[in-house]
Amino acid sequence: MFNNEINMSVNIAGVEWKNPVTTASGTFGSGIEYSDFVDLNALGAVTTKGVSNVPWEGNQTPRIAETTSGMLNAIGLQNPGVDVFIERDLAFLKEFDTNIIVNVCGRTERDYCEVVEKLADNDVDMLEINISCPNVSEGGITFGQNCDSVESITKAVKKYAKQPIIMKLSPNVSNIGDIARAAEAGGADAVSLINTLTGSKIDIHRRKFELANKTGGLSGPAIKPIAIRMVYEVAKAVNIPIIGMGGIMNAEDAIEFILAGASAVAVGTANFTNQRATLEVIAGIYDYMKKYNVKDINELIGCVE
Amino acid sequence: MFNNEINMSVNIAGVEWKNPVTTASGTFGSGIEYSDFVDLNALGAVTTKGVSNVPWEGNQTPRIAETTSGMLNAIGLQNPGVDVFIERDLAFLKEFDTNIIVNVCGRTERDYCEVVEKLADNDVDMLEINISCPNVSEGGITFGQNCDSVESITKAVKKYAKQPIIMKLSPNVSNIGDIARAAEAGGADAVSLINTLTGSKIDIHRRKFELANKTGGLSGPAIKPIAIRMVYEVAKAVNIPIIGMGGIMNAEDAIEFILAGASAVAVGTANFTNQRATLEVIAGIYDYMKKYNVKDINELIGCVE
Amino acid sequence: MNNRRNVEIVDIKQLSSDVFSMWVKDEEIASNGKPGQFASLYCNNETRLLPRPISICEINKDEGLVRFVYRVVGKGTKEFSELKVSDRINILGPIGDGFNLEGKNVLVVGGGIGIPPLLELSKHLDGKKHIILGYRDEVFLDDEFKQYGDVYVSTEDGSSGTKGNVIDAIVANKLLEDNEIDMIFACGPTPMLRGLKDFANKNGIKAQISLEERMACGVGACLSCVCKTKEKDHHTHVHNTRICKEGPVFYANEVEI
Amino acid sequence: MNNRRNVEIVDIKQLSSDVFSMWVKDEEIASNGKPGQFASLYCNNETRLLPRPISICEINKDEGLVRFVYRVVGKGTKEFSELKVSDRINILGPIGDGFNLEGKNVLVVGGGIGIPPLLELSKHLDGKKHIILGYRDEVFLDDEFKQYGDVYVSTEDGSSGTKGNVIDAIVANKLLEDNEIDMIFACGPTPMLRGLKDFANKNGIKAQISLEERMACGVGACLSCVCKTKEKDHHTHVHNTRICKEGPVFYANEVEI
Ligand SMILES: Cc1cc2nc3c(=O)[nH]c(=O)nc-3n(C[C@H](O)[C@H](O)[C@H](O)COP(=O)(O)OP(=O)(O)OC[C@H]3O[C@@H](n4cnc5c(N)ncnc54)[C@H](O)[C@@H]3O)c2cc1C
Ligand SMILES: Cc1cc2nc3c(=O)[nH]c(=O)nc-3n(C[C@H](O)[C@H](O)[C@H](O)COP(=O)(O)OP(=O)(O)OC[C@H]3O[C@@H](n4cnc5c(N)ncnc54)[C@H](O)[C@@H]3O)c2cc1C
Ligand SMILES: Cc1cc2nc3c(=O)[nH]c(=O)nc-3n(C[C@H](O)[C@H](O)[C@H](O)COP(=O)(O)O)c2cc1C
Ligand SMILES: Cc1cc2nc3c(=O)[nH]c(=O)nc-3n(C[C@H](O)[C@H](O)[C@H](O)COP(=O)(O)O)c2cc1C
Ligand code: FES
Ligand code: FES
Repeated sequence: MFNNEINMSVNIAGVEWKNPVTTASGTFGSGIEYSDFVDLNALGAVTTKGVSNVPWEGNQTPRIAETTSGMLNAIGLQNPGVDVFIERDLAFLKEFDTNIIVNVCGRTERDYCEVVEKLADNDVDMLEINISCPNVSEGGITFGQNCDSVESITKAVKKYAKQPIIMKLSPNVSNIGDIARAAEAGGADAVSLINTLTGSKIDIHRRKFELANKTGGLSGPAIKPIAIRMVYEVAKAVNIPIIGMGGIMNAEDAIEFILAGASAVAVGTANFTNQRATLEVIAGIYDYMKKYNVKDINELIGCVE
Repeated sequence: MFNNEINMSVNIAGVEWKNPVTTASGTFGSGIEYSDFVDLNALGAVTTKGVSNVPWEGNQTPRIAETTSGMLNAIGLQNPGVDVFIERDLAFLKEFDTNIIVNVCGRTERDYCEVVEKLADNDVDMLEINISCPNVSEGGITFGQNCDSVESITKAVKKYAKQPIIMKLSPNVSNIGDIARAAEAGGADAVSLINTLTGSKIDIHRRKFELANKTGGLSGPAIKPIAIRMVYEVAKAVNIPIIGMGGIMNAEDAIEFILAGASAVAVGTANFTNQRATLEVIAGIYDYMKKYNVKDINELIGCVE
Repeated sequence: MNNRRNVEIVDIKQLSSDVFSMWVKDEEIASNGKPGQFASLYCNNETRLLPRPISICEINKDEGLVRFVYRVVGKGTKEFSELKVSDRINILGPIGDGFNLEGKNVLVVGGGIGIPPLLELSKHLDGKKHIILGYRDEVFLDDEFKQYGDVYVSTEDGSSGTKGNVIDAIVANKLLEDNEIDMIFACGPTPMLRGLKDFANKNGIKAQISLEERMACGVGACLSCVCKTKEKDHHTHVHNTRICKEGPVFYANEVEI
Repeated sequence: MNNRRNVEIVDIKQLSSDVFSMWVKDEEIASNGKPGQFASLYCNNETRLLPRPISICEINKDEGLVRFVYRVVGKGTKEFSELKVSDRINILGPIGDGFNLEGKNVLVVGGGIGIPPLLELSKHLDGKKHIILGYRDEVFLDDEFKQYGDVYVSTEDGSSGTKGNVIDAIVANKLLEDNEIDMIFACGPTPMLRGLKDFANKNGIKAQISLEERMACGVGACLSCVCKTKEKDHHTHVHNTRICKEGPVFYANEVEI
């Protein structure tokens, strides 16, 4: 399908991706379930659901609610813990010719470091540190809203990491550029954004919150304009590569992120609507490059005027 | 149409509204244009477009762009200045049996105070101070993202104001509760939220921003979940009344805001899609109260569980 | 399971004031679907991103047709109710793990919109079937069950059959006394399932129940649709199991409801 | 102007590879619409909130019909192109201030999708009409103009009429030399209008031009659709005028384009 004249590969912090498309953490499991629909070898990288040092139960249900052109989730980072993850999920993913990005979560700095340390000598290409989950009472977003804590947690995980570190930023901040600069100062090799925006929904008939957790994270096409703006601001603020996400439903959306300054993109909520969304995004970027005679995807990164 | 057994009137900082519905600033002009479609006497209040001390030219065009279930605007607060406003717009509005809320903008604290002072002895019921416009380089949002500046500008305008002051808050902040507390500490009589979220959109074919201003403010149903969450957080943080807005398209949406803690609501972008949206919201709230046998709208405020 | 596909509606009918029946042409589910499994139905209205899980009500293998019966409870099901013959809809399925076809003398118990999946089930069960259908007021689909077993109806308002709930109907009709029931199959609102779980336990009968939860992915990836479990779940390694993957049907004693 | 209303499509046809013609039943515009005015057309797809401004192309007063001719350039116009007879669409109008019907010997100049509004205009103008229609390549609507005046076509690729733009066609056909032109009416892309404004100035002819800008409210309230003006605008009190209210038609010398 792909013409060799067109280069879609990007280099993210020293890691070569065959194309700039990955999955957004938490929307694709560890790829196992989606491998019925998607040839994982076709993806630039697979980004896994958040993994913690021990198994997490997650939040009460209902954990999701639909909103206009978006959705709220408050899964609460349920996961089987890093040991099961390495044994089962990583073993599965290793069989594919794609990069593996493990999303890491924790309640304390120590938690994060423990996971990072355990993954250090495993077959993992990059680590994405989730300091932006709005759905847990400790950890997550509490690290991500303040420049000092972003810098210090970045430094902390960098001590243990053998893979490049992507800091995943929260959009629930006054100045995303400052936060990105703090991550860069802490030694981040890349940043990814945006995580979800904290939101809520009320059932007016029962007069109750739709989510057991009351609030959740808003994702989907509704938030794309905010994500584009933030990627653009971060691209001006830092020199490390950006993985852009937030509402990407198709190739046009992905290209918008790339033009705004993202070196790669992640497809999230779209997987729920269309299981093959990642593949369609890759094919659509290719078609766009062909149409406009762009020989190298790197020419497009951040070239908006 | 309305049964006397059902009370829809609310008291916002000492001002009695016949119902809890107003217009969101900037989406309804000064009511003149919409008076072809809407009997202004039916509204709880009319909130005007931002008014500054001198005429403002606003931004270059294109000033708007459509997004998925939302829109971006970067009007840049074009307005004829407070003197023309008093002479023409206020003279028009005074003829109606509704409350008049004048939205005030400025580049400096002095600018705001000048407008507030000029309006002090005019027939205006409330003043809404816009410290959250994302589309002007000075003033606007620069005041609204920091607790200290929110408190100090609130104090400053309170010195000149003879009407109750509503501080209009920006959602582009890490902690909206803190900002609301700062407004309350400064002497605000009420707060309104949310103003627009800063966003952007890129035309991938021309590789240019869709807005001349590059970024704009995102409004419409896309942002409602964020607005609901913020109203809920602010309701927990302060004791002054809240005017809620952000994506209200119909009565169900308005009721969600009221249940989250808003004492009144404003209809914005919806006016562009349906000129009579305000009236339909009022009628729909009435129907809801009737259906659930709610005798007084005040019973609904903040009663989500 | 195949990719999401755009299928044609070949028949759509209203069964009660808010319940609709729709037949679509889909070889995939018609060939591979099992009683108790469901499909993800997608809205044509683009503001609604998430699939609506709807159970397989009936399959016509020969003609490659699948039937869904659904109640209008919100915007998505409202949209589905307005579809017309030859309109198209996106679907994914068959999804999940359905009923195990076991038992020689069984109760098939449905409540409200939990009744439709039991129709295909009733076709496939061997042995004696006592079918108990509980409604609030308006009854639907009950006639179609009669060819597969003895049908007992309960209504909350007493307008048809036993006044009360499905357990009241079981008791009133002495179904346990007169039969050696060895399995209960149930689908319906959670309070009903909770009651039946207790009832089954008290009477020492095994029960298979079909659960509901909001779903985002429908394929086991997002962990939105979990239910608490008694033992640690083999997949999640916590006390949570995925309804869309390990369910929607579980043995009553495996799950906390 | 009446409220937004849901009107029926009575005819829809494709005029060229991307231009469509649609007649709708709407007494309001049919009775009160004037050449150069437009309507706000709303999308049925709920993800798109803003109206699409589309000019009145023709009015059939007797039957209460209005015609819109539009080019598919994005998602909204794509949606409109897929509408079928008896489908419905929400519209608001007539909006704005149209052409002033003046001049004894006039040029009516349209470029591309700026051509449609000139059809209703041509019907109403008295005096001699020289109608110049400029296209990139594919021509449309030109035949329908012939009953109202002399039609001259230009195409960028030279496939019909004069090769070049509308000014080339005016020059090539010696329209200024052979006539005492006292007014130019124009609608089309901004570069064309800019060229015509210069051309009109150079030749000392007055011109009315119809402008475009993105619109949110379409009723004069939001100030999204402004155009820079030479003098302070009477309404806005700055050098900006509202295209949806004071326009879309302006005397060329009043506006900065
Ligand atoms: C495995 C399974 C099988 C089902 N089978 C049937 C069936 O055969 N017939 C039928 O009428 N209904 C069935 N349901 C319930 C059906 O999925 C919901 O009624 C439907 O999703 C409501 O959609 P809505 O847009 O009308 O409601 P809304 O309330 O507007 O939906 C908002 C969101 O909540 C979700 N949601 C709302 N109610 C439920 C619910 N009860 N269960 C799961 N998600 C929900 C929707 O999918 C949507 O994402 C089943 C549910 C599950 C989990
Ligand atoms: C007064 C006026 C009269 C017009 N008359 C006609 C006509 O008779 N026939 C015709 O084909 N077109 C006409 N246009 C242009 C037409 O409005 C746009 O082509 C149309 O809005 C594009 O919508 P879309 O969803 O297909 O494009 P998209 O690019 O997807 O639209 C995105 C947004 O930008 C706006 N937009 C995009 N292009 C334009 C434009 N050129 N002018 C104004 N808004 C735009 C849309 O309304 C929408 O809000 C007119 C424009 C104006 C201002
Ligand atoms: C159901 C769900 C679960 C998520 N889980 C995680 C997670 O575990 N770790 C994380 O960093 N982000 C998580 N996210 C955030 C996404 O990775 C992504 O940043 C966000 O959804 C925006 O992208 P989208 O709009 O394309 O979905 C989750 C999002 C959703 C919808
Ligand atoms: C075109 C436009 C112009 C606006 N102008 C102003 C303004 O002058 N002052 C202000 O405080 N808010 C302004 N706003 C913000 C709205 O008042 C409101 O806070 C926001 O749009 C969210 O509500 P909505 O989603 O219902 O539109 C404007 C919004 C729009 C869309
Ligand atoms: S719906 Fe995603 S895991 Fe079940
Ligand atoms: S479109 Fe709102 S003022 Fe013209």
